[in-house]
Order: sequence, then structure tokens, then C-alpha cells
Amino acid sequence: MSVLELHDLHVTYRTDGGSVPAVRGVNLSLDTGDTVGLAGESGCGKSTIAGAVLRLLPKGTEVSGKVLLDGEDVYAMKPGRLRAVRWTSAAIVFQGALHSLNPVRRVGLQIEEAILLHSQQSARSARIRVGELLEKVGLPAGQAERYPHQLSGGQRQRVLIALALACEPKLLIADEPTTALDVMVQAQVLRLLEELQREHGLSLLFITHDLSVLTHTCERLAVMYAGRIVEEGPSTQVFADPQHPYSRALAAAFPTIGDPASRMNPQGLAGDPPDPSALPAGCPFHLRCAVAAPECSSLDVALRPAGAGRSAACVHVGATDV
Amino acid sequence: MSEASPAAADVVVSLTNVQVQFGGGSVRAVDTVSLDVGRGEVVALVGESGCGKTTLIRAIIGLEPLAHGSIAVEGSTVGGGRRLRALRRRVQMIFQDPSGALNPRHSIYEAVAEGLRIHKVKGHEPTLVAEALAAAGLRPPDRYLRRFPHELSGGQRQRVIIAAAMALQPALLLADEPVASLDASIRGEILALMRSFVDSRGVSIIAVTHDLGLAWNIADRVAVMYLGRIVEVGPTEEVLRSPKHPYTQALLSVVPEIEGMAQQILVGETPDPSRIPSGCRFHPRCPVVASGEADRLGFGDRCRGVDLELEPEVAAHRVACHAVAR
Amino acid sequence: MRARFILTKLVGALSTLAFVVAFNFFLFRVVNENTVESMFRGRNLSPSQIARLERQFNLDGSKWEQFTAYVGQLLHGNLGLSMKDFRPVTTVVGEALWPTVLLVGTSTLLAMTGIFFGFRAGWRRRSGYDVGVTTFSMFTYSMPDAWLSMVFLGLFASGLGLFPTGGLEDSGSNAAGLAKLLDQAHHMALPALVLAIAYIGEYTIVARSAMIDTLREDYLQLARAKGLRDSEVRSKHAQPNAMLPVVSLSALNFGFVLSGAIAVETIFSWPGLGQLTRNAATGPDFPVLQGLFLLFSASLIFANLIADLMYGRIDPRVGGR
Amino acid sequence: MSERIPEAEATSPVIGSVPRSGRAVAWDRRRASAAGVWRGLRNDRLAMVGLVVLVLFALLAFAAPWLSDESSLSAANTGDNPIWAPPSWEFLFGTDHLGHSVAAQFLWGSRISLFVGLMATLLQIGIGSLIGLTAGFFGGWVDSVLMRLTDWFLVVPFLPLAIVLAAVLERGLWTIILVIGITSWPSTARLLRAQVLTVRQRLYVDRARSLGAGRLHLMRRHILPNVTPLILASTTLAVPISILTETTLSFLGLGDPTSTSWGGMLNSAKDNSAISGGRWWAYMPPGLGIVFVVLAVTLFGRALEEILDPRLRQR
Amino acid sequence: MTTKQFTRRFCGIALTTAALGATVVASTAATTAADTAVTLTVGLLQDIDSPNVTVGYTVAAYETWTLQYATLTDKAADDFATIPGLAESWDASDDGLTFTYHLRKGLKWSDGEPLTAEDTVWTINTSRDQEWTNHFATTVNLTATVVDDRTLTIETAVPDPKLPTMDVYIVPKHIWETHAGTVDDLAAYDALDGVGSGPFTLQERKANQEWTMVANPNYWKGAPAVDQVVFRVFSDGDAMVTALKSGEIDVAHLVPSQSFEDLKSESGIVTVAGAQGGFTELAMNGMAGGLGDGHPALQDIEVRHAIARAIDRQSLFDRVVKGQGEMIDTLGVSPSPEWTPTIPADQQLNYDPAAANQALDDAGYLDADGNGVREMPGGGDELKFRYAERSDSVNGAAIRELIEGWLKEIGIALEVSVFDDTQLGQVVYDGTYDLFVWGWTPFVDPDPMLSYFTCDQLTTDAASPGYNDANWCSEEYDALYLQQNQELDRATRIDLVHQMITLFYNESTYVVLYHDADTQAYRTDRFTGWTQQPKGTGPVVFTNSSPTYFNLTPIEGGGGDDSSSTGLLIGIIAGVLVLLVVGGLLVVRSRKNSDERE
Repeated sequence: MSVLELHDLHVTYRTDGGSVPAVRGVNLSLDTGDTVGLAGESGCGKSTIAGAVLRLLPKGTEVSGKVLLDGEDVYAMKPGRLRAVRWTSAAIVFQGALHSLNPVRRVGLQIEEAILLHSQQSARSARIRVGELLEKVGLPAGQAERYPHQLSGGQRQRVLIALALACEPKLLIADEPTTALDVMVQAQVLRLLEELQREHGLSLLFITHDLSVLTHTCERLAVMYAGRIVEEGPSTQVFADPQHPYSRALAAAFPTIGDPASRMNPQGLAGDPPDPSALPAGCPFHLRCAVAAPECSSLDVALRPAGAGRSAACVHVGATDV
Repeated sequence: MSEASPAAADVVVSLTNVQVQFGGGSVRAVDTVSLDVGRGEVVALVGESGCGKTTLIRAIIGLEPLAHGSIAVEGSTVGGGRRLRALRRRVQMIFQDPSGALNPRHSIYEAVAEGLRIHKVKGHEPTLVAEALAAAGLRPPDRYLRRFPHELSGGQRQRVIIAAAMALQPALLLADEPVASLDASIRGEILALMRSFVDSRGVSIIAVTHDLGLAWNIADRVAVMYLGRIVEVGPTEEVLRSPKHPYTQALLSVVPEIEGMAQQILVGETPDPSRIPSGCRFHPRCPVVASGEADRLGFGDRCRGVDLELEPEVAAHRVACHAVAR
Repeated sequence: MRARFILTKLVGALSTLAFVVAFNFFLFRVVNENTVESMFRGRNLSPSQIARLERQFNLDGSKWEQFTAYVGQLLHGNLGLSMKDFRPVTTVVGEALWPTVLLVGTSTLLAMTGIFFGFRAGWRRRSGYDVGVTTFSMFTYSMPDAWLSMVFLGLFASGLGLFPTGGLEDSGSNAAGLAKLLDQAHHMALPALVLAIAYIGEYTIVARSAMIDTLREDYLQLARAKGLRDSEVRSKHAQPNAMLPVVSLSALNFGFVLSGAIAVETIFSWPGLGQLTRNAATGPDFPVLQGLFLLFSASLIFANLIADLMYGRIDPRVGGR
Repeated sequence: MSERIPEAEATSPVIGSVPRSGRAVAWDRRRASAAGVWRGLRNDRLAMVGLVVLVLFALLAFAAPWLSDESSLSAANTGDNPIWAPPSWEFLFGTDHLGHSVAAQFLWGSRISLFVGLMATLLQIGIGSLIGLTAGFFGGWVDSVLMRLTDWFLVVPFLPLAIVLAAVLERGLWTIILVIGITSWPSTARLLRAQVLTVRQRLYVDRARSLGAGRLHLMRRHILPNVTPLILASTTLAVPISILTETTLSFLGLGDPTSTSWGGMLNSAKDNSAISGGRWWAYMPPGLGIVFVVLAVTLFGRALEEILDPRLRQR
Repeated sequence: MTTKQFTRRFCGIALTTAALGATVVASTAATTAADTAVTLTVGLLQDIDSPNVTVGYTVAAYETWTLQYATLTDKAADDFATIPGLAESWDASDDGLTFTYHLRKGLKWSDGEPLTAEDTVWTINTSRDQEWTNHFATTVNLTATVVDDRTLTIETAVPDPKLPTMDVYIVPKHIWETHAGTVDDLAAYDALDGVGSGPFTLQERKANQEWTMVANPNYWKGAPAVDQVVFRVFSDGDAMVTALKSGEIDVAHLVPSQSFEDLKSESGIVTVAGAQGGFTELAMNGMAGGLGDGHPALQDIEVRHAIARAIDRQSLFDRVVKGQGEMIDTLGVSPSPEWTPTIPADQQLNYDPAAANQALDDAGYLDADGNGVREMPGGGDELKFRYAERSDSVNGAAIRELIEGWLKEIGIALEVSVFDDTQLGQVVYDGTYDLFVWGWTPFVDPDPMLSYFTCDQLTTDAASPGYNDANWCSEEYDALYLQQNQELDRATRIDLVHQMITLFYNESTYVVLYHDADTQAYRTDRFTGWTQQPKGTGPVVFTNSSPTYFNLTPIEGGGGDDSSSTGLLIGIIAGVLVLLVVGGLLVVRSRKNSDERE
């Protein structure tokens, strides 16, 4: 059964400069135990999706389409129900920079708060549970007494993971959980996430700009560009044989070490990432596309099938595959 | 692009036993590093954060004072005053965060012209600026001159910084994580641009990065740093294809792009330069020591007790490891 | 670590205090050379009387001797004698202290409700509530307390006769207990209200911008995601962080208000430090002024110290914990 | 591209047209940023209200000599006026105990109040900036000494010191200005020092240093331009405080009685029983004048601060 | 939050606030009931500086001492005539140098101790030896001797027309001798003992607030009808007047001149512009002391007379002090009018700018450059005078504005600087002024005031200043002064004093602008017996011997404003509680609603 379903999700921010469409029609679904990676550059709308799932977007943001958590429409919930669903149905592992934890509260209390909020436990048993959670993410239980600034970046990220697990959610949304970390610590955290996901049978929506990270962690991969999913499919296939020119460029940006093709040959895309408030007509990617066809400047292609379990939004996909 | 160490005459920058200290000597951020970089050569300095790689390049341009050792750029030792200023024309720097490295109140024109003015470069300034921007791929430059950093994308800002640096015709470019804060799709273009300056103008580059892919993309040589020391150095292909030092091996193993390599995730946090372990500074995290293999093979005590430097300069590929030295 | 933090702050405070003592002393000695002559002008004094007065007020000997004598006195808690009535300055200042503490304390507490409004306004930035609160607080901020006192006195005391025109309590009142308390509250209502209005704006504005500063913090988003109510997010996560700048402002303000209620105390005949300052300045009664300066500076230094230490308590990142 | 493109090719398609000179670009930039600030202000309704009120008062102050004869401020020339006349067409704000037209006093008083407010602010900002910039830029022992000094001045009780100074110095506008100036600079100094320290930490300062920039260049090109907006903003926000302080000092009778200021009018109203006599017109106009000017400057200043202060702009 | 919620919450807050306000209002009713003692409350603008007669010097302090300490001889309420006080009679020796005083029978201090000749003699002799600030001027030449418990003699070293008047405060020896070991000890004595022999004694002092004096049952005239007198300090005149109107105080001292006018029309309040002989003068720097740098023109009597004629004193009197006081041309040397002469019409320097201009023209002070300001004869410095304005005076600015305008009419310009009294004193000592306006208030005996303008009192060394701030003196005046000072015949002495004052008027550097009034106002609803001293012209309180306090008797049922109704009070408090609860509930409810907000 679907833990999370997004149906034609549109999110538009209201700013002083007008409205900015951040997500423009995204469909996505995660079943129990699914691991899906959402990749894309900054501003492509991937983090907006994380916020949209738990209705955390700023006031005045327009959301249309449906977000179903366990089949229940998040945007139709009453406030009380919404608060009850938050963190129990889905929890978010935020980016572990210093700012995601309240600097003036002990980390244990911050975990405890979530436990007490969603269960009828005594503070005592909640505290014991905090200890267990911390140990589960590889931290001594005593770290609960620490303040965030007393922890290292990796430790803070572990605390955030423990926090996300506090109410045993079915769905974990990991929003750039390793971005600010050092390579080795990043590997540690990724391994921890993988283990926890397996152990608890969690569904995992992994959001990152680092395509290469996803191939290891996730079974499926969705690449976003300018508020849309432009390619979707099993991650190894998408990485190894991208169908959309943008996915191709993104994959090429992470060179395979030892591969002579990329030696002394860095690959990149010309042009700049799209400005969501001023998207070009037609395919939003056509201005940077190496293989743009004349019709690309007027035709905005929807996702179309591109092989088994795969789809991509490119005119060339239809032409070659169907 | 030479495989071996550059000939002495062609050395652009030469580091000899460089040491940089902080906190009154309690922190040895860079601890006895020697390295030569030849003309037209790209050296990637890789390692975790806190390993001293950024400090090292800041020392080269005189932003950090040396505690010991010396640095010579094109044969002349780095010093203070007028000489420092002259040095700073020959050596230019590129920063990790191009947004922060541009004064938000200065237009692009001023950002590029700043170095020209400081060094009183002769010529018609607007033309020089326009040329530099064009050379860095910002074409046509007049579209950019009057704009402000916040009006440009991250990639464009990095190009502005490169343009400003190259406008002074430097011999050496120091790049501190030049693409780490940029979007992935931009990354390649910037690297390509840097490499093109190496090939067309013969500039040398020392690129500090934690991204081994960058090294593979543009570097002739790779130097791996750990806790203020270079633990392995050599031609890129050799170091990345057949790493000798356990640390390099671990670093490579966690790069997701490399298939079929067993991950060796090192335990513990990023090492702290204020508490450098005795013996081989890597030994507390070293898988060879941890697995007991070192003891079994009889050099475990040396790992724990004897500090060691890079192998003597015999081969291009050199390591500082008791396991290898044996 | 913590002990060291406290020690550093203490040493800093003491060195500032030492400066203030010296500054105080020389300020008043430089300001007026012939203190005794000008102070006792209009009273036929014989040279022996003048000499006696100079001795009494520690005005004989060289400046340096005077200074060491002054410091020596100070270390014994002796601030000298008032030139007006020869009573110890400590007594004179002590008498005026508590009315001011009462008035300023009450009005500061009242004004600190502004923190509450400021937090809410900041929390709902750009809402009608915010615009209303901000405009109102800027309006009150713009009102000179002297003028406001006049308006209140004219309206509520002279005009409507609802409140007494001044003083601490009814004259000759023998009331005790609750009646005395109510009487004093009645007398204090207008001046306290004026001061509260004069300062509420500042608290509101500072609290509001402190709250706005925290608004974008990621931990608020996390708290919300955890399922906390909006009001809980504000009270448990945003406010404790926004409190930090407000704490230092409050401490500073308290130090300042102690000496800043001069106009209000004058208009409402409030027998506090402000009136004492004003009376001592006309004269001028240098020993009392010196004592007042010392008290004001010391209270400000003390308030700063408290703010620093409190900061260390509230914010775990400060104070080496 | 190892050879420089010759001058003749300066307008080639690759380079396009180049500006005449760097100065022109800098000038454009300044104009553009001023326009940006103006745009920001124009979008802020409260700021515009403040600005309009302020301009109105400034015009009134400027036009005082044409609107009312200065000689009417002297009791020697008001012998024919009724005393304590309530507001009427002849005396818009009524008259005072000597038959002075309150409206005329209000008009001329606005000049004094604005002048003192402005001058005292300039003095305070001048001292504060100098000390703050010096301390922040040079650091080390210079910083320690200057900050110690600032700390000291910060705890000297402001109003009492002002009263003592006003009482012992010769009376006059410049005394008031001096008193306000030298008692209120420390907060400015602290603010600016903090800002200089922040700017000094910026990556672009590092970049400029690595480009070979000397201290003078850093100060002129990076630190000053980044601190100037803050100075400007704190100037606008210090004006209200200066005006209010002038009011308090004049109200306490420590102002310059030979020139009519709004605070002096309040003092005179109080001394001549305007409160108990119900003669509200004697103290309402100057009081409201202060409220509106201070409010206007504050509204304008806060908006300006939000636009100019880099710490606030991000929000 | 919706508008509705906001409104509701706002209402909640408003209700709560209103309730708090009501509590405060209700409290007034509760507080006024307690006192049953007959209390006279006096409002004044100055605090008692010290209850110690050797320390204080404010008018307020004198009033306290006058009430607390009886004197050997008293002053008649009507005319200051010397009448029996503690001494019921006295005899003078033939040479006029020795006086024998006979004390009343059964005199007691307020604490019950007997008051004997010993107390009197101790006070006089100790004050002389220790140079007590307020006693010394009187006792400097005196030696007192105890004859018996009720008899003492006082011997003076020089003939003294002031005797047998003996108005120094007699302090209780049994208390004071323990504090008077040395002068320093004495100065440090707080004198809060409250032991005295006058009608009231000090009970409690709250600094800058009020001090309370209670009736002395042992007063030789008997206990006063008023049980206690409270002196209430106001820092603002307007507040004091409001308090008088509302009945918080019974009498106000130094009512601001405008309020004084306002109070005239108030029913139940009587205003008294009491004359005490005090006056305000325009002083010019005659440079007689030799210090400083006064303008040379002011040494020319023609210029001084021209200035006097240029000033419209009547207009200044009417406009600035609203006619409160008296238009008297000359010095006031005593509250008693008999000492003041009338200046012959031909000598009067009345307002006549034309004559002043003419006189200046004749004397050669011409405006050669036509800029409206005259120059010294034969060119040279302009007649531009430094005018020192007194900031501590409410009227300083107005007087300056007027004088500046009038002097402009005769071609004299002013350069105004402003000083507070301390600074102005220094400026006067230093002689660095040309003109200033200040005032004096005399004692009952004219001698002190007359002495100030002798050559002895000129300041010739700024470090040891004298009193003569006219910076003028004459041998003729000094001779007359010595004569009157030892003239024991009152009529002759008055004549001598008249001569001196007329001389001073004609030649000195003072232009007396007007005689000040001690503006007082009292309520008529609670007490009768308000006594002006001297009769008809003097004030009712803060006079020389302040007979009012003893003379006052409460009016039956007067000022019965204590209509406290317990029922109303309970009702109000109950209402307040209800409002608080309702308000609180609304706040809580609206908070609950807002929690649903996302």
C-alpha cells in the first residue's frame, strides 16, 4: 500500500516580486519499504516537496493537487489531525547544519518533546526511550544532556536521525542529510540510514543534489528540473544510462574515477540553472540542452515511458523508444 | 603535464618543511609539508576538512604566517611588504564560496578591476576588464559589467572571480574547493574553464578539494593530506587507481562512483589538529592497525610510536606509511 | 570554564567601576574649583569656618591627596557628607533609592509587557496585529516622557481629578497595611504609567525584531514538523531564543531608567533619585552628585554583569558550558 | 588567449562595447544603489508617511522667517497681544503668558529642535564612528584601549552627566549639542566596531587581501562602503534620541533660554502654570511637534535601516 | 487570527485594564478615612535642608526652627515690634550695653525638662564660640551670663541698635551639649530629636517628601489648636496648585505667578501677595571692586541713569510678575515698610526713553556708524553690554526679552549669556559681566542688607568674595552706615537709613525693578485665623515669626471630605473582580482559538 502519494502537486510561493512556481505537477508514490531518491539542483523544487508533505510551507503558499499520507489527504486534514500525523506518519531528517536543532535546549529534551507529544508516556519512560534512540544511531545515551553546539556535525546529524525515528514513522524524508558533512562522516551517516531503513522496513524519500549518493541508497530515482520530475526509474539504470539530457549531464558531472573518458575531461552543462520565477516557454531545459530540437522551445513534454519502469520527459525519448 | 616531478627550473612554487600554527602553537594546522609545483601543472590537494589543506594555500599567498619552513614562488621567497604585494600579483586565489568572495556592493566591473587597480596594471582598464570577463566565458562582457553579484548565478560569480584572478596574468592559481558550493551541472564547466587556462596560458593550479572526482577531472598530481601532513602524493592516475596509503584507500572507497570497491568507512569524527596522535598520526583510525594486521606483521608498534614523513624523493608516487615503507 | 567566565566578567566590571570612581572624582573636582565658596555663597562665613568646611568635605590638600582620601572613604562605604544638610551621602541617597526602585521597578514590569506584544507581532510579521503593535510602539517611543507627564497631569490630575498630583503618599497619612499600599499605588499610577508608556515601545520593538531574527531558523520548522502547536513552537522554541537580546536590553534599561526618570520624578514630585539628582545639581551638592553617579554607574555595571551572567545561563553557547 | 587583444578590437563582438572608464561604472553603481534604496523606501508606506511629515516640518522650519517675524519671539514686541488667548484665527495656537504667539514659537522652535537634533547626532555619530572604525580596523591593543574607554562611557549615567555638564558649562545651543554628543557616542562606536569586525571576516576582504590590497584600500573600498549604510541608518535613528534628549534637558531648564526650542516651550508652559490653568495650547503643540517629528524620523529611519543594514536585509 | 478573535481579545485586555484602574480609584476612598488629628498641610517647593539650626539655611528650614524653638523676644504679628517671648520682661543698663532678661515661670521643653536661663546662656555663648552659621551674626559680640534659673544678662561689646531684640533660636542644652563637643560633631548632628520650646516640634522627616511637626503641649502660650503641621514638598509649582485646589494641602507657599492669578477667582481660596521687602534689581558693573572687565560706559552715572530711564518698570511689573508685589523704586531693607523712603519726584528716574536718548547724546555716546548701537564718546567700543541671564529664575527670560527690547530703543545692545545661580555667583565675583538681574530678601532689621553695599563687602579677591554685588561703594554711604549701626534711637536711625537708601538710589549701579511678592494661597474651608505678618501687607506663612500656625483654629465640620461608604467600596471591588474574571476568560478563550491556527 502507498505510504506516500503525490498527485499532480503544484506549489507556488508568494513573494514580494510576484508568485514563484516551485513545484509544477509532480506525481510520486512510495510503498512500504520503498526507497526513492529525489535529485536535482538547488531551486528545482525538491525541498519544497519535503515541506509540502507535512504542510510546512510558509503561510500564503499555494498548494494544489493531492498529498496522500497513508491514503489520507494531508491538505484536507483538520489542524489537530495534521499535528497528530506529523512525525508519526512521516518524519523528516533535516540537514544537520547547526540550525536545525534549537541551540538553547538540550538535544535529549528535543527528542523527548516529540515522544511526549505523540504518546501517552511518562517523562521517565520517554527519557529511557531517548537513550535507546541515541544508542541506536551510534551515540552514547549520555549525549542527551548535551547542547547542540557541543556536538560535532556528524553527531548532530545522528541526533536528527534519532529524532526522526522517535515516533516510529513509516516514512522518513531525508532532506539533504549529508550535505554539510565531510566525506567520511557522510559515508557513516549514509550507512546508518541504510541500516535503519532496512531494519525498520521504513519507506525513505531521500532528497539530495548529489546524484551519486542516491545510487547506493535508493532503489528508485527521480530527477527534478525546474519544478518537475524529468526522469524516473531504477537508480542504477538512471545513473548508468540516463534518458533525459539533463539527467545525462548531471550524471556526467560525477565522474567515475578510473574512467579514462572523464580523465582531464570535466563535463558540464552550459548556461545557468533555471530561475523558477522566469521559466522559458516550452521545455524549461531547452536553453541549456545540447540536443534541443526546434519544437522544444514551444513544446513542454510530459513524462513519457522510457523502458521498463522508467520514464522521462523529453521529445527524444518518445522518438527513440516508442 | 609531466608525470614525474617537475624540473627545478620549472618550479612555480616550492614549499619546504612548511609549518603553520594557530593558538600560539597549540594547533599545528600544517605540519612540515614540502611540495613543488611545476609550471602548467595542476595539483589537487585532497583530504577531510581540518586536514590543513586550506591553511596551506592561504600560507602560500601570505594570508597565514609561517611558523617554520619556507615558501618560494618562482624562486623568490615569500616575505612581507612590497615583496608580498608583488607575490600577490603572481599568485591568485579562487574561493569556495563565490558569493561571499564578491563584495555585494561592488559591480562586476569593479570586482574585476580591483586587482588591476591595486597593481596599477597598464592599459585601458575597461578593455582589460571586458577581456578578462570574456576570457572567463562571460560573453558579451558588457552584459555583466554593471550588474551586481546577487544578480548573477553561482557559476557566473565563480567565473567573475576567475576572470579577476586571471586578469593579473598570474603564474599560480590557488583554488579552494572551487566547485563545492556550485550546482552539479555547473561544476564541469568551471573545471573545464580552469583547465583551459592551464593549457592556454600555462598557469599552474593548486586545487584544494575533498572531491576526488575533481582531481580525476583536472589534476596532474594528487597530494593527500591528513592532519597537516601530506601522506601520499603522486600522479593522479597512480594515486587514484592504486592508492598505497590506507587513508587514501579509505577515501576512495567511500566515493560512491567507484563500483566494486569494498567500503572502508573510517570510524570517528574528523580529526582534530589540536590533538595530533603520537606515532603515525593516522594510526587511531587506520584499518590496518585496527584489524590487527599491523601487529601481526610486526610493525604495529612503529605505527603507534614512530612519526614518519613522506618517502624520500625517489619515485613520483610517494607515501608516508609504515606498512608501505616496510 | 564557567568559573573563569564569571571571573572574567567580574574583573571587567570591577575595572569599569574603578574607572568610574576616578572619573567621578575628577569630573566634579575639575567642574568646580571653589566648591565651598560657591556652595555656601550668601552665608557669611569666617575663614575658620571655610577651612572647617573644606576639611569636612575633603577639599583640603592636593587633588591627589583628596583622591586617595576619597577612595579610602569609599572602601569603608563612606561617600562623604552632603553639602546641603551635612548628612552622610549614603543616607541621603538611600532614602531616595527605594521610591525610585518602586517606581522604576513597577513601570519596567509594566513596560516589559511590551516584550509579549513584540514577540507576537514578530511572530505574525506583517499581519494587521503586527502593523498595529509596531505603529503603536513607535508612537509611544516618540513621546517625550516630560510632555507625557504634563498631559497626564493636566488630564487626569488637574482636569478630571482622578489622581493626586504627586508625592509618594497622602501627606500626613498614617495609613498602614493595604490602605497604605493602595494609597501609594494611587500616587504612583500616573508616573508609573508615563514611564511604562515611554519604555514599552522600546521593549516591543526589540522583542519584535529579536523574534523576526529567529523566525527563519530551521529549528522552528523542525518543531512544527514534530507536530507542535503554533503557539508551542513560539513559546517553547522561538521565544527562548528571541529572549536573548531582550535580556540584555532589559538589564541595560533598568540601569538607565534608574537615572533617567528625572523629568517624571520632577513633575510628579516623586521623592526619588531623579529628583535628588536634580536638586543636587542645583546647588550643586557635589558629594551627593558623586554618590549618585557612583550608584548609577554601579547599577548599570551590575545590570550588565547580571545580563552577561544571565546570558550565560539562558544561552548554553555563552559562558563556557 | 595568451596575447592581449589590441585596442582596435576593443569593441569586437566577443567583448562588445566597453564603458568609458571605471569611474563611470562606479558612478552608475552609486546611482543605481541610491535608486534601489529609494525604491525600497517607496514600497514602505510608513516610511513614506514619515518622510512626508519630515519634509513638511523641514519646510516649516526653513520657511519660519517668511511665515513669522523673528521679533515676535521677544516679549518686548508682544505688549499689545492678549495673554493666554486660546487658539483663534489671529493666533493659531493661542498665546502664552507674555502674549507670545505659540504658533510663532512653535515655528521657530522647530528650527532649534531640528538643528540641535541634527548637530548632536552628527557629533555623536562622528565620535562614535571614528572610535568604532579605528578600534575595529586596527584591532589589537588599540581596540582594547578604545573599547575599554567605550565601556566606561557606556556606564556613565547619561542624563545625570548631561545635567551636570549642562549645569556647569556655559549655556547655549552648542553646549546642549556637545552634551548630547559626548554622552551618547558609545553605542554607535560599539555598533560600528562590530560591523567592521564582521566585514573584516568577509571572504571578499580576504580576496582583496590576496589580490594585494593594502590597509588603505581595504578601508576605502570594502570596509567604509559596507559600514556607511549602517552609519547612515544609525544617524537617522539617533536623531530622534537627540531630539528627545534636547527636549528633556530644555524641559529641565538646562537648555538655552535665549532660543526658543520645543523643549523650552514645554518648560515655559510648566513654569507658567499651563497645566493647572487648563491652558493646553501652550504645551500640546510643542509636544505633538516632537512626537510627530520623532515618529517620522523613526519610521523613516527604521525603514532605511531595514534596507541598508545587511543583517536585516536578508529577512 | 480573525478580526473577531482580535476584538474579543482586545476587549478582554481592555476590561482587565479598566478593572485595575477601578481598583486604584477605589483605593482613594479607602485611604482618606484614617486621620482624626487636626492636620494643617503646607505645600512648598523647597525641601527642608536640615533640622539642625547650625547647618540648614533654606527658608523651609527656618520655618521649622521658628516653630520648634521659641526665642527670648518675639516679634509682633502686626509690625515686628519686639514683644515678650520666653522672656517676659527685660531691663537695659544705662550705657545700653547690658540687658537683663527675666524668663517666664514654669517654662518647659517639649520633653518635659525645665527650660532655664542655663539653656539660653549656653546657646548664646556656644554659638558665639563655635561660630554657628545662623547664630553667629547676632551673637558675635555678646556674652551671656546666668543670674539664676529665670534670669540672665547679655552684654554686648559694641553698641547695638538691634538689642534688646534677641531672636536667636534657643536650643535645649541637655540634648545639644552632647552633640556640641566640637563643631564637626555638631554639624554631623541630624537634630531629629524633636525637642523644642515652640508651638510645634519635629516628629518625622521624609526627605524630599514631607516633614511632620506635632503640637507642643508645653509651649508657653499653651498647646496650639492644630494637632500637627505637615510640610509637603512639591517639585513642580503646578502640581502644588492642583493639590491646593483639590484640598490635598491647605496653604501653598510661592505659588507660581500665573497660578496665583488663576487662584484669585477660585472660591474658598484666598491669595496673599505678601511683601517681605524682597526686591529684584538690574545690577550694572560699576567696577568698584577692581576685579574683572566691566564695560567702561557703566562707570558713567549718565549711562546708568539713561538705562534706568529706558526701562518701563511698570510694564515689566505688570507683565512679568502680573502686578504681584509692589512698585517701589528703592532697595527693600526690611519687611517692615517704615524703613523705606519715598524718593522725591524730581529725583525719580522714571521711564522716559526720549530723555534717556537725549542724555546719552549729550554725554557723547553717539551711534556714528548708524548700526543702531551707540559707541563710546569719540568713537571706540560700542555700547554692547554682556547681560548675564539667571536661568534659575522663572522670569529670567521674560525680563531679559523686555530689557533687551527697551535698551535697543536707546541704542544699547546686549550680548546674553545664561547662568545658573552658582555660575552667576562666580561671574559676579569675577566681575566678568556688565549687567545682570537678581534679587535680595532682607531680614527684619535693616542692618544686614545695608551692610552689603559698603566698601568692605566689595569683592577685591575672587577667592574671598564679599556681598557687594552692586560693585559700587561710596564713603558717604559707609559713614552713614556706621552711624545707623550704633544709633540706638529708632526715629533717628530710620532717618539715617532713608538717607542711605536715597543716596543708593541716586548713585549706585542698582536699578530696583520691583519688590517681589511672596505669593501664597490658602483654603478657607478648614481653618480660620490666618495671620499676615506684618499686618495687611505680609504673607501668612514663612513670615518672620510665622504666627499663623499658633493662631489657626479648625472650622467645625470643615473639610469633611471623608465620606467613605463601605458598601460602595465593596461593590466596586466586587465589580472589579468580576471584570477581571471575565477579561481573563476572554483572553484564555481567544488564545485557545488562535492555537488552531497553522
